[in-house]
Amino acid sequence: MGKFSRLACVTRLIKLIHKYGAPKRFYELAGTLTPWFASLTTLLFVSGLYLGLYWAPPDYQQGNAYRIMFVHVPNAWMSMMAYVAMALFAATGYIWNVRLADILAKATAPLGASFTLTALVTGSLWGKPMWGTYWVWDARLTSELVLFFLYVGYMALQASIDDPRRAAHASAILAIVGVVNVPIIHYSVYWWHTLHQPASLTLTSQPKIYITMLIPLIIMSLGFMFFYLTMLCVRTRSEILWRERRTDWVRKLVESRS
Amino acid sequence: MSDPLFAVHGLSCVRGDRTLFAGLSLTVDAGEAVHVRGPNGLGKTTLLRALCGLSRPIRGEIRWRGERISDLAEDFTAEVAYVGHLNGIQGELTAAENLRLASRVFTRAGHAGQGEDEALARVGLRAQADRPARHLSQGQKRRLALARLLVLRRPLWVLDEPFTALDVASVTSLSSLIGEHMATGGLALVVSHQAFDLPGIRDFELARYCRTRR
Amino acid sequence: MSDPLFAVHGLSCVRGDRTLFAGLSLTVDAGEAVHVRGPNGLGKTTLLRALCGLSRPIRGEIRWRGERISDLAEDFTAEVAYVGHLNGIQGELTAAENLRLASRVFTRAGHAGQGEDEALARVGLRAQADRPARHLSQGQKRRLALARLLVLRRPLWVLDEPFTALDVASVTSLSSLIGEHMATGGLALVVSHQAFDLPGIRDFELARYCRTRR
Amino acid sequence: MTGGVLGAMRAVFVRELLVFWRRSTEIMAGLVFFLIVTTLFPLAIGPERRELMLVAPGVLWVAALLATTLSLNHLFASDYQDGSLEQLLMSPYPLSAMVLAKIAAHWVLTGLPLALLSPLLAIQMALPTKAIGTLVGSLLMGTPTLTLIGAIPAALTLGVRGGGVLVSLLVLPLYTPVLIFGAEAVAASAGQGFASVAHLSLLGAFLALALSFAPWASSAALRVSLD
Amino acid sequence: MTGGVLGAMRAVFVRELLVFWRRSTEIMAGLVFFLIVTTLFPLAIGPERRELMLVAPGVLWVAALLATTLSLNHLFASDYQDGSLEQLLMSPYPLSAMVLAKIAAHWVLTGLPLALLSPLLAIQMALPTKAIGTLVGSLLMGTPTLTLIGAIPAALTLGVRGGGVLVSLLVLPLYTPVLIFGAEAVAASAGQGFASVAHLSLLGAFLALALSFAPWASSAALRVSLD
Ligand code: HEM
Ligand SMILES: Nc1ncnc2c1ncn2[C@@H]1O[C@H](COP(=O)(O)OP(=O)(O)OP(=O)(O)O)[C@@H](O)[C@H]1O
Ligand SMILES: Nc1ncnc2c1ncn2[C@@H]1O[C@H](COP(=O)(O)OP(=O)(O)OP(=O)(O)O)[C@@H](O)[C@H]1O
Ligand SMILES: [Mg+2]
Ligand SMILES: [Mg+2]
Repeated sequence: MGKFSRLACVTRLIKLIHKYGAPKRFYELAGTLTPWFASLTTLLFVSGLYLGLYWAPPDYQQGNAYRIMFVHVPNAWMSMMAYVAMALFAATGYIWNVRLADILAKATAPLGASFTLTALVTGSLWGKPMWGTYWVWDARLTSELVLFFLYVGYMALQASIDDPRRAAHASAILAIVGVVNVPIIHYSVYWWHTLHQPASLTLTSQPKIYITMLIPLIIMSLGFMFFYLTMLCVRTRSEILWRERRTDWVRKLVESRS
Repeated sequence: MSDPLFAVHGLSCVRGDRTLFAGLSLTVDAGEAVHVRGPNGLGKTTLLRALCGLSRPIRGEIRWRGERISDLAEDFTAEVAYVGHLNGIQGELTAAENLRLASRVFTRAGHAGQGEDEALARVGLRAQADRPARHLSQGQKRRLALARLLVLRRPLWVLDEPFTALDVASVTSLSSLIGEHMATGGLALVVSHQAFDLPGIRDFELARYCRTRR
Repeated sequence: MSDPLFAVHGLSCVRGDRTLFAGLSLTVDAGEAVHVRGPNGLGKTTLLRALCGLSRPIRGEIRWRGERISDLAEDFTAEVAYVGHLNGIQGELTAAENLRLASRVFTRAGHAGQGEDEALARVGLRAQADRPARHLSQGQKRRLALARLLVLRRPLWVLDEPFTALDVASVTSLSSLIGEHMATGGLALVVSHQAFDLPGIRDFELARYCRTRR
Repeated sequence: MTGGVLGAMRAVFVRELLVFWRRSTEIMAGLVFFLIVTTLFPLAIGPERRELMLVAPGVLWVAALLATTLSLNHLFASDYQDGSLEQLLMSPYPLSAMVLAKIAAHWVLTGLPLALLSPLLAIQMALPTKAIGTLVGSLLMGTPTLTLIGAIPAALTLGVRGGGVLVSLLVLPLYTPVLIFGAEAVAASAGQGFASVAHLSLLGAFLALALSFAPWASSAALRVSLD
Repeated sequence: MTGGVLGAMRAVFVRELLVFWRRSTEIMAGLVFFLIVTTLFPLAIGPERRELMLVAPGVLWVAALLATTLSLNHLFASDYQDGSLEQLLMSPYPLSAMVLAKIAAHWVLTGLPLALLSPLLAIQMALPTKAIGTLVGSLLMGTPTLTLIGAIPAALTLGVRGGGVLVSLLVLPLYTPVLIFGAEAVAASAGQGFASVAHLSLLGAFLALALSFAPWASSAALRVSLD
C-alpha cells in the first residue's frame, strides 16, 4: 500500500470521526444507549453479587474475607482501563481537534479516579487480614496511588484553565505522559518481588483460580465495565449541554422540556 | 498570475466561548504592507498570533508560498519576525547581548541580517549597547525589540502596536524602516491605533469579519 | 497672589550614576494641566514618580498646598492618582471588582468618586464588567486602569503615557476626561509621545533641565 | 479617621482573600507543598513506624517552615509586577496598616489551614496522639510569626535579581529560633508530656515581638524597593 | 542544517547560562534550598548520629527533589512573562531541540551543583562514607530525569491560575519512582553495599526514557500554553 492510499484511509477515518463526533449527534446516540447500558449494569451487578456472595464457596485459606475480591479486582482493572481510555480520547482530541473526544476524556477522569479510590480502599481493607497492615509502600500499591494522583492532577489542570480548548489540550499532554504508569502498575508484581498477588487471569494460560470464583469475578467485571459506559454517557451528555448552551439546538431542547 | 506569497482563507478564531471573527480572507504579496485596524478588544492581537503560527485557529487555512503553514512548521517560522505586546527582551542581558543571542538562536546559517552594532545604531541605542536591558526606559526597550527585525532579516514582519512608547522621531524612523523592508520585497502586517505615515500601506478593517459584539 | 497648589523647586534625579535632570522647577495650579515632553529615555517616568512621592529625589523640594510632600505623607497621597506604565490591575478579579476594591482601599470616608458601574460605562467597559481582567485585551486593560481615576476623585492626576494601546475613539474620550477634570479645578501632569487634543494644556520640555546625553 | 484605617485594612484583607481565592490553586500553595513533603518522607525513609515517629516532629515543622517560606514569594511579588503595589503606596492610610492587613490575609490562607491540617499528617507520620494538640498549638503560634518575619525580606528583595532565593537566604537565620522551639515543643510532649509549655510560651513571646516591629519594617522595605 | 540546529542549541544553552549567571543568586536557588533543608533537619530532629543516619538517604533525596521542583518555576516562567518564549516558538529550528538545550542549561545550574555538593551534606547527616559514591551517582542520574520530567508540568501550567502549586501537584506522581529508587540505592549501599547497582541501573533506564519523550512532550505543552 502506497503512502497515498494510506493517507486517504486516514483522511476518511478522520472525516468519519468528525461526522459521528458532532456533539449533537452523540447527545442523541448516548440518550438512546443509556437505558440499555443501565439495565445491563443492574442485571450484571445483581447476578454477580448473588453468585459471589452466596453461590461461591468460602476459600480454604481466607474464609470469607476473599469475597472483597469481587469488588477490588474489577475496580483495579477498571482504574487502569479507564486511564487508557482517557488517554486515547485525549490524544484523539488533541491530534485531530475533535471536541467530542475532549469531552469524553474529561468525563472519564472522575470515573477513573473513583475506580482507583475504590481499588485502593478495598485493597487496604483486604490487606489488613491478609498482610496484617492496611498499607505498605509496595510497588503495586505505590503505583496505584500514583495513578490516583495522576487523575487528580488531570482534573486540577482541567479546572484551572478556563478556555475549554486549551484546558483539553494541556491536560491531554499530561494524560498521554501518564500512560507510562499503567504498564508499571501491571508488571510491578513481576519486576519486583512484592506482597501483592500476581496475575491470576491471563489470556495465554490456564486460570489459576477456581471456576466458582472465576465466574462471579468475570460477571462483576463486566458489570463495572457497563457501569462505566452508563456513567460516561450521562456525564458526556450533561457536559455537551453545558458547552453548547448557546447553540440553537440546546435552546430548542430546553424550551421543549419546560 | 502566480499565487500570492501569503494567503489566508476562511479563518475563524475563538477566545473562551466567543467567536472573535470568522471567514476572514486576506492575501499579501511581496513588497506589500497591511495595516490591520479595529477598536480595542476586537481581536487584532489574536489574528496576528494565528497568522504567525503561534495559535491554532479553529477553522481556515493560512498558506505561505502556496503551502499550509502547519505543514511547513519551522520552515515557515524561519521566515517570520513577530513583535508583540511583550518585548521579549532579557532584562539581565545587555542590549547588545540580547541582539547577538537572538541572531544566533533565530537565524539559519547564511541568513543573518545586520550586525548588532549596526542595528543598535539604527534604532538609536548605540549609547545603551552595554547597559542591562532592565535599566532601559519603556521606549528604549521597545526600540530594542524592534532592532531584532534588522538582525534577523525575515521576509514577513508581523508587528503588534510597534509604535507603543516610541517618541515622535522614532515613530518616523520605524515607518521608514517598514518602507525600506517593502522596497526590498518584504511583507508586513501592522496593527496600530496610532497614526503613522507610510506610502503604499493598505488598510484592512477587521470589523468586517466580526459578527458578535465585543 | 496665593501660593500655587503644586510647586516643584530645584529638583534633581539620578539613576544609576547619571544625573537625569537637575534644578527642575515647575508650578501647577488648580485647573491646569501640563504635558511633559521629551524623547525616550530622558527621564519623564523618573520625574513623575518623584512628583507623586514614589521615589525620593536627591535634591529639591516638592510642595503641595504649600507644604513639603514628605511631611504630608499620607495626606498628600490621599490627593494624588497615579497611572504608570503598569496598569496595577489584578488579573484574577473582574473589571468591576478591581474598581470596587480600589475605591474601598484608596478613598477616605466621604471622598469617593463615581460608582464603578458609571466609571466602567464611561470608559466603554460595561460589557466586560464581569470578565476576569486577565482576559481583557491590551487596550481594555488600559481603560480599566484609567477608570480608577473616576472612582477615586483625586485633585492631582499623574499620568504616564495614558494613551498607550487606546484606540482612536478612546484617545479622544480620555482627552475630554482630562478636560473635565481641569474644568472642575483638578490638576494633571501628562507624559505622552502621542499627539492628543486638549485645549489649555501647557507644554513642558524636560530636555531644558537635562545636561548629559542619554 | 481611625474607622477609615480599619475600613481600608478590612478592604485590603478582603481583597487579598478574594484574589487568592480566584487564584484558587495558589491558596493551597503551602498546603499542597506541606502535604507533598510529608508524603514523600515515608516514601523515601521507608515505612517503619519507629523511625517515622522519631523524625515526625522535625519533619512536620520543617515542612511547615518551608511551606511558609515558599508562599512568601506570593506575598508581594505579583502585586509588584502588575503595578498594584505602587498603587498601594499611594493609599491615603499608613502603609504599615495596609501591610499588616496583607500579612494577616496571607496567614489566614497559608498558615492557618496548614495548622488545621497538621493532625492528619501527624497520624500519617505516626506521631503519638498526645503530641497532636501541642503540634497544632505550636503551629498556630509559630506560623504567624514566620509570615510576619518573612514579610521583611520578601519586601526587600522585590525586583532584585534572584529575589526568590535571597528571601530563603535572609529568612533562614531569622526562622531558626522559631523552628527549634516549635519542634522541641512537639518532641517534648511526644516524650514525657511536660516542658512543652515553656516552649510554647516562648513562641508566644516571639509572636508578640514580630507583631510589633514587622509591619513597620516591611513597609519601610517596600518604600525602598519601589524607589 | 544539522550543524544549524546544534549551533542554535548551543546558543540557547549559552544564553541560559548567561542569563542565569546574571541573575546571580537565582542560580543557587535549588542549591541554597537543598542546603537549608538538610541543615534544618539535624536542627529539628536533634543531633543523634544513629537517628540521623537512618533517615539520611531519605532526607537527602527528598531535599534534592524539592529543590528541583522549586527551581522548575524558573525554567519557563520568566521567559513566558517577558515574551522571550513566544520568540523561541518562532525559532527556525525544532522547538524540542531548543527546549532540550534549555533543560540542559537548567540542570547544569541546578542539578549538577547539587549532586557535587551532596557529599558535604552527607557527612553532615552522618551518612556512612561507603554510601557517598552511590549518593552522588544516584543524584547525577536522577536529577536530570527530574528536570526533564518536570519540564512538562512547568510548561503546561504557564499562565495558569496558581501555576506554582499545580506544578508540585502534577509533578509529584511522576517523580515518585525516581525518588524511591534513588533513596533505596543510597540506603542499600549504606547497609550491605550491594543491590544498589540494580537501583542505579533502573535510574539510568528512567533517564533514557525521559530523554526520549520529555523534550517532545514539553515542547507540545509550550505550544498549547502559548495558544
Ligand atoms: C491498597 C492495597 C491494594 C492495591 C492498591 C491493589 C491494587 C491492585 C491493582 C492495580 C490490580 C490490577 C493489576 C493488574 O490488572 O495488572 C490488582 C489486582 C488484584 N489484587 Fe490488589 N491491590 C491491593 C491489595 C490487595 C490485597 C490485599 C489482595 C489480596 C491478597 C489483592 C489481590 C488482588 C488480586 C487477586 C488481583 C487480581 C490479579 C490479576 O488477576 O491480575 N490486592 N490490585
Ligand atoms: N479566555 C477568554 N475568554 C473570553 N474572552 C477572551 C478571552 N481571552 C481574550 N478574550 C477577549 O478576546 C478579545 C480579543 O482580544 P485581542 O487581544 O485579540 O484584542 P485586540 O484587538 O488586540 O485589542 P487591543 O487593541 O486592545 O490590543 C477581547 O475582547 C478579550 O476580552
Ligand atoms: N539603574 C540605572 N542605571 C543607569 N541608568 C538607568 C537606570 N535606570 C534607568 N536608567 C536610565 O534612566 C533614563 C530615564 O528613564 P525613564 O524611564 O525615566 O525615561 P522616560 O523619559 O520615561 O522614557 P520613555 O519615553 O522611553 O518612557 C533612561 O535613559 C534609562 O536608561
Ligand atoms: Mg492587541
Ligand atoms: Mg517612561
